[in-house]
Amino acid sequence: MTLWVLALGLPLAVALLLMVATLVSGPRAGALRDTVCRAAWLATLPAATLTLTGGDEVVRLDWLLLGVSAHLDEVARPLLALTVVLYAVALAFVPRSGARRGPVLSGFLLVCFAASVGVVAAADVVTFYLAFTVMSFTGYALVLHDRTAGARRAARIYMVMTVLGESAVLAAMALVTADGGLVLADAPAAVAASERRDLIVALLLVGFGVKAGTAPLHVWLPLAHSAAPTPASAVLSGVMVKAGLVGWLRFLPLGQDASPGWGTTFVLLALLGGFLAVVAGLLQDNPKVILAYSTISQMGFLAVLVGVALAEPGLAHACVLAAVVYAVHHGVTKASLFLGVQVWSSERVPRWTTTTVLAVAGLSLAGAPFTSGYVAKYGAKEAVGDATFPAAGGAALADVLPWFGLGSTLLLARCAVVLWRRERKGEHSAPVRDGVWAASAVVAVVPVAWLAQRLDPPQAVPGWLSPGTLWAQSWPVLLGVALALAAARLARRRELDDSPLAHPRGDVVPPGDVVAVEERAALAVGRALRRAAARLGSVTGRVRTALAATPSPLPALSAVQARLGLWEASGAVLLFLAAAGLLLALTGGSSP
Amino acid sequence: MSPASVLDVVLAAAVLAVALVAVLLPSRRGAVSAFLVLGVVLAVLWARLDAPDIALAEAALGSGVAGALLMDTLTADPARPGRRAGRTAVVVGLLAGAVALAALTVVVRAVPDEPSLLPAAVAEEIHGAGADHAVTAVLLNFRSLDTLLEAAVLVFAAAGAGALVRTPVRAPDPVPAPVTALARVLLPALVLLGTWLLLAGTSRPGGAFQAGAMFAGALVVAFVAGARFAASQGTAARAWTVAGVLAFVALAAGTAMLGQGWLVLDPRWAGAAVLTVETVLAVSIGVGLAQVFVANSEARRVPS
Amino acid sequence: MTRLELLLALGCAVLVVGLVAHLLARDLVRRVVALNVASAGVMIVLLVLATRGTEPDPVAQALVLTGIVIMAAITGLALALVRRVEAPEDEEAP
Amino acid sequence: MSALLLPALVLGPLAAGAVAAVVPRERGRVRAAVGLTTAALTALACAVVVGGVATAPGHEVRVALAGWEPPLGIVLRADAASAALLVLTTLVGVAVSVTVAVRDDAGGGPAFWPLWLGLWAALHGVYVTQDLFNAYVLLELVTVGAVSLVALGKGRSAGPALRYLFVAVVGSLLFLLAIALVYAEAGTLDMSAAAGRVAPGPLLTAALALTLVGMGAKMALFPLHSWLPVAHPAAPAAVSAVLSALVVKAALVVLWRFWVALAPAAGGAAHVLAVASGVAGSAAVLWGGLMALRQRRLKRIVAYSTVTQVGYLALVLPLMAPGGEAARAAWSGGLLLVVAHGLAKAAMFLAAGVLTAAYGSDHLEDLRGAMRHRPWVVAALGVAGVSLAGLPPTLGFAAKWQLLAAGVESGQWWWVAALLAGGLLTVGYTAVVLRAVSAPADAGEQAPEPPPAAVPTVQAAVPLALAVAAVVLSVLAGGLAGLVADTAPRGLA
Repeated sequence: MTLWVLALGLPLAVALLLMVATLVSGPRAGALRDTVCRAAWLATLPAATLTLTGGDEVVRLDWLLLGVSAHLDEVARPLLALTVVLYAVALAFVPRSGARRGPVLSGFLLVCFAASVGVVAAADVVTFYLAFTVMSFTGYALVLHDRTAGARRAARIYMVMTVLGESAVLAAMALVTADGGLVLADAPAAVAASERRDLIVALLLVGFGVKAGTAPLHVWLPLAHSAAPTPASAVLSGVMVKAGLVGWLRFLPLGQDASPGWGTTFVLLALLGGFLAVVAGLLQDNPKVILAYSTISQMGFLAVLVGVALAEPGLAHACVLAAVVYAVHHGVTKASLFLGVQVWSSERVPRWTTTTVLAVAGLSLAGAPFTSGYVAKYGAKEAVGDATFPAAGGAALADVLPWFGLGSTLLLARCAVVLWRRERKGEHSAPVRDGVWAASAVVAVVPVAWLAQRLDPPQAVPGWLSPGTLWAQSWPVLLGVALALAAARLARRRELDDSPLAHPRGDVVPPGDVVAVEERAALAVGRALRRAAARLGSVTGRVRTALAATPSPLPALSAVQARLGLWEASGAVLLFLAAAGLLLALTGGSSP
Repeated sequence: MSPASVLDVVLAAAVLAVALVAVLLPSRRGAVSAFLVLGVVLAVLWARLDAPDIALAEAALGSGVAGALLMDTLTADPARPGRRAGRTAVVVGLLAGAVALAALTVVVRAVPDEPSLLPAAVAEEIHGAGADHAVTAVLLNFRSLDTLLEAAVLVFAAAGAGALVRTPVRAPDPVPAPVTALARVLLPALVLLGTWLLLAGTSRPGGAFQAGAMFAGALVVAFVAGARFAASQGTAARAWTVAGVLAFVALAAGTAMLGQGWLVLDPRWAGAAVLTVETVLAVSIGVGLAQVFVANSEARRVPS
Repeated sequence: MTRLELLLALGCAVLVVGLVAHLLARDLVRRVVALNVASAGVMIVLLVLATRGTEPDPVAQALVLTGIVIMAAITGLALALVRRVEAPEDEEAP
Repeated sequence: MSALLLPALVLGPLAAGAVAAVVPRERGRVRAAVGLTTAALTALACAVVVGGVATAPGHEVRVALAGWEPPLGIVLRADAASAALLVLTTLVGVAVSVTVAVRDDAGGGPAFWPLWLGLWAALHGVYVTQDLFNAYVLLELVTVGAVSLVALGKGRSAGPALRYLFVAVVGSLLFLLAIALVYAEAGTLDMSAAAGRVAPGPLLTAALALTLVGMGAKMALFPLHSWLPVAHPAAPAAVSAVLSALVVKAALVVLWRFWVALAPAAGGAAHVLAVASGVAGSAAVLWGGLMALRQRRLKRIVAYSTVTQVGYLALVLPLMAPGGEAARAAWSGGLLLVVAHGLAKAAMFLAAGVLTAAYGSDHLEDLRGAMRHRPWVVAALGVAGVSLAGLPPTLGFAAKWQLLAAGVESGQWWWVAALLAGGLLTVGYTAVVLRAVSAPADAGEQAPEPPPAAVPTVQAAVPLALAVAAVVLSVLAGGLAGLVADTAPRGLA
């Protein structure tokens, strides 16, 4: 109990301290700010202790909010560990990230950390939603942090998507609660038994799909991840997108009864996003955008596991555990890569060290032997078993999954090319922190393998020296490297110098791909509305001038309001309503 | 209940006709004059309905003070031709009004023709209530909170109207001699009438509100005649305005302190308490209404 | 038609006439007059209700008395506002 | 003790208001001193009464005034719902009093004090009265106070004030007719006594319809809302806060009490009217939200947001209709929402007042750079907006959650959709405001960032305190909701 209060309270208290210190001016407040900012990562220690030693029982606080409860189960504990490690490292990276107003960034990261802990550890619907929403909206502050034009646009799009997703999640939560799923442990069964099962699943797909970057709801992700300061990008990609996965695992009727239709839908969207993201990502020239597209692709991989669990109740448990292991692997690796961009671009770490670390992390993401990816991908393949796509029978999914590795390899190769060309500024870096960063990238395989074996039932772990497995896991990487080398040779040819495909600058497909189209569409709709209203206005004359003065897509409404606002118009409305009510008294009131 | 007599029908027709005239006349002056006539016709109707208290109050307040206020508005500004109302709205409003009226007329036919619980309860408890006249007993004992709050409405309306005056108040410009002479006759008559209404109120129709209206009338007459004291918006005038409410609250708090409970009047001294509160209230209402009038009178004399 | 029905109908009619005129009129003073007419309508209804027994209902009469005073106060406030609205523009400027 | 103090909640501020009216206008400091003292004493008395309600058996404190029980006399009764409203009124009242005491411009000058204290007294009365006619008188007192306060605003505030007065009086007259109809049938004016003496029929239905329309006009329920976006911004800053946070709720409380007492007896007709209220509420949510998005002035945005929130509150009637668990959730959700909205809206209007005083305008374009120069104030706007949108961890979320639960529980989908859509729109216009105040100075044209005028620190801190209160109170939302739900009406037909 005390540990829980500390785990959540300490980060929030430090965040509050940082915020207040920011509002107060003066040199002493400034010094305090910087000190606290440098030591902010220590605030994650209680949660770390909790991960290692406690949380077995359900903790309940009925008076707090609408009743709060938390519990660490087999899904929560590994993800909590991931959360703690990534936030601690990210917080340690803040002081040298080059981000302005570092203390503010640390403050928001700490709030986000507390909320993330809440998301994975929540034991009831209200707590989950509370934490999920706080995390989402704090994310807005992280994306907006630099306040550049790009950050503003990214934040706006993030906000629109988040609010849409949030509404879907809220509706789903209300339905789940009404159907008796207030406690998360009961939620999947409640959803499975609900009359509104399809509606709930649809809302969950949309609501959490926004967070998990499921196509076509992924548009905010490449923009937000590249706009946010690098430490924030690391947690966005490493932890926050996993909140969508947690939501699915907690609420979808996995392991209850088969929903082949929804399973197929999940898998279809997952594969679509997983592979199209590779294409879109290859055409970018910003390493953070490329890594973001890689995240979309990898989240597709996870969504495949969820889809299979939906379609085949027998495989559900294995798939859930595989998803957890994979989430841990991806979180650590992707965060290392993002932080690597910061180390590479702005810090004075020997180049070969950085290169090695990044290479290992990249190979790990692609699933090369002896990395964490090797373990996670193998486990996922085994968990999927002989499930097919579509669920009625078709291609075996186990044969499809390795192609994700190819996609990852290509994306990372592209990322390496882009990164290699970057200018470097030499700033001092912190050796201890760098050590942790390098270790998390290079030896992530140890905890991931340990986790896979410790789960109940233990996950299948690949034979470390079995030639068959080694080959099965390496060919996508090798093929990817070969393709990348070939492409590099091809691109060096003179006649392709001007080709935007050979030397992409992120303008063929802009970051956020379809969002640009959608934005244009929204603008066009706005213009059309305005034109229509103007045409309406030319009939009555005056409205047009009002429109010219206030550019907004809602002028027609205002005209109605102006009419309604006239004294006798509102008077007539009132009389009309009174008459209607009295008529009701005559007709409906007499029958008892 | 008895069927409607010819007199009832005629009276009803007269009331409706005057009401229609009051709202239909396009000029301000016509509307206000018709409204004053409506007050007279209504007073007759009240008398016919066994409500002499209301008749007195209507005569004094409804058409007296409100009429004076409205007339004063007329002398201030000629009616301004406003924009014409939108035709659609007017048609819809009229139609809806007709429908509402038809429906309402049918609805009220369901009113049961039997007395409510309360007259019997009042008759039972009136001994020791501090007033023999039932209406006064209701106002100052059974439902004294209503009366207190209503006095408060007057106080705050006066304060609100007073806040709109942004220049020092002064008496109106020199008044013609006949007005002063008339005032000299009217003033004592109104004060006497008010005092009588006040004292009579405990046992027969009359009471604080009717008396207060008379006092207000006296003050208005004095103001129009140019008397300085009537134009005052100084501390003394404001103190008199709030005195009724404060006295009432003091009584309430006093009974609460003495352990009887808020506003609980002991039959032994209820009569004295009622008369005292009524007296303060009457003066207070008189000054308060006059304040509203003065505030109104002054609001237009703001130099431009 | 009984007297009760006739006079209740009269009260409703006066109320509706006043309301319609109030809600559709443009001139502010006429609006105030119409509001007073409407209020008189409600008072008629209450007082007619008071005549239902052998003795007049003192409570209903007290309510009407209270209502009339409140209406007078509101009329005073409304007219003060009317004058302010119609005052010359310049002295309203902040 | 709390029974002894209950009438004092009404009569105390009333007498203080009368005393303040006697103090000459030139002695503004004295008036402010009277006001502040009264605020402190009222807060104390409120605390005692609320404590009494919480500990009393059946969560109710009851006083028969003048010693007369119904049907003859008037009863004041404080229940859990009254307690919630008293807490809200105390918080907002003290905040407003402090704001005006620090800078009397915020209240429109020394005339503010008597009117505000009288209004405060009347609000307390509305929360606790059990008598129909008494409620009418109290509503008129509220109207007189509120209208006079609006007229204290700078510029052309008399027109909006007059319009507000007209609408309020029309609403009162309709309500008075409804009272007459109830009295005609039940023979008593006490709400709970009347409840047992009415039968389904045209009289009761007409009374409910008239009350709905009348109170709808007074609380600016769509489509009778047009006076509000004119009147609320015209008032001085502190007055706008009171109007939006509290005065609108007075009519709402009367409507709810009337409905809870009498609608169960009316049968199906009451259900039809409740649905009509829900339809109007849903329309209000969308209309108010869209209009708020369209405004370019901060105070107008906040005013239209009130239209939206009144729409939410109108949804409570249909949500309560099926009775049972849903009615409990709807009742407690509605009351929490009243408190949440009151705190948030008061914070927003007071913050808007500070920004207007600092920048000399409330046009969004003129508020550029406010995020940097007035971070506390902008933080208040942001937190209040989050609470209005019903996002956790705020009281607004707790309220919305209860309403959602009521909607789902009773299978009334359409209202749930309105609740969710309103949340989206609220986030939208809050974001518009925040984007405007966070815009750097050189956004758009080259005009230099306007230098803000100095504003007392206390005044800037008050809105933030109110907004934070909405977050802090949410911590206790579970307990509050339970307390309120325990005394929820048994459900309506």
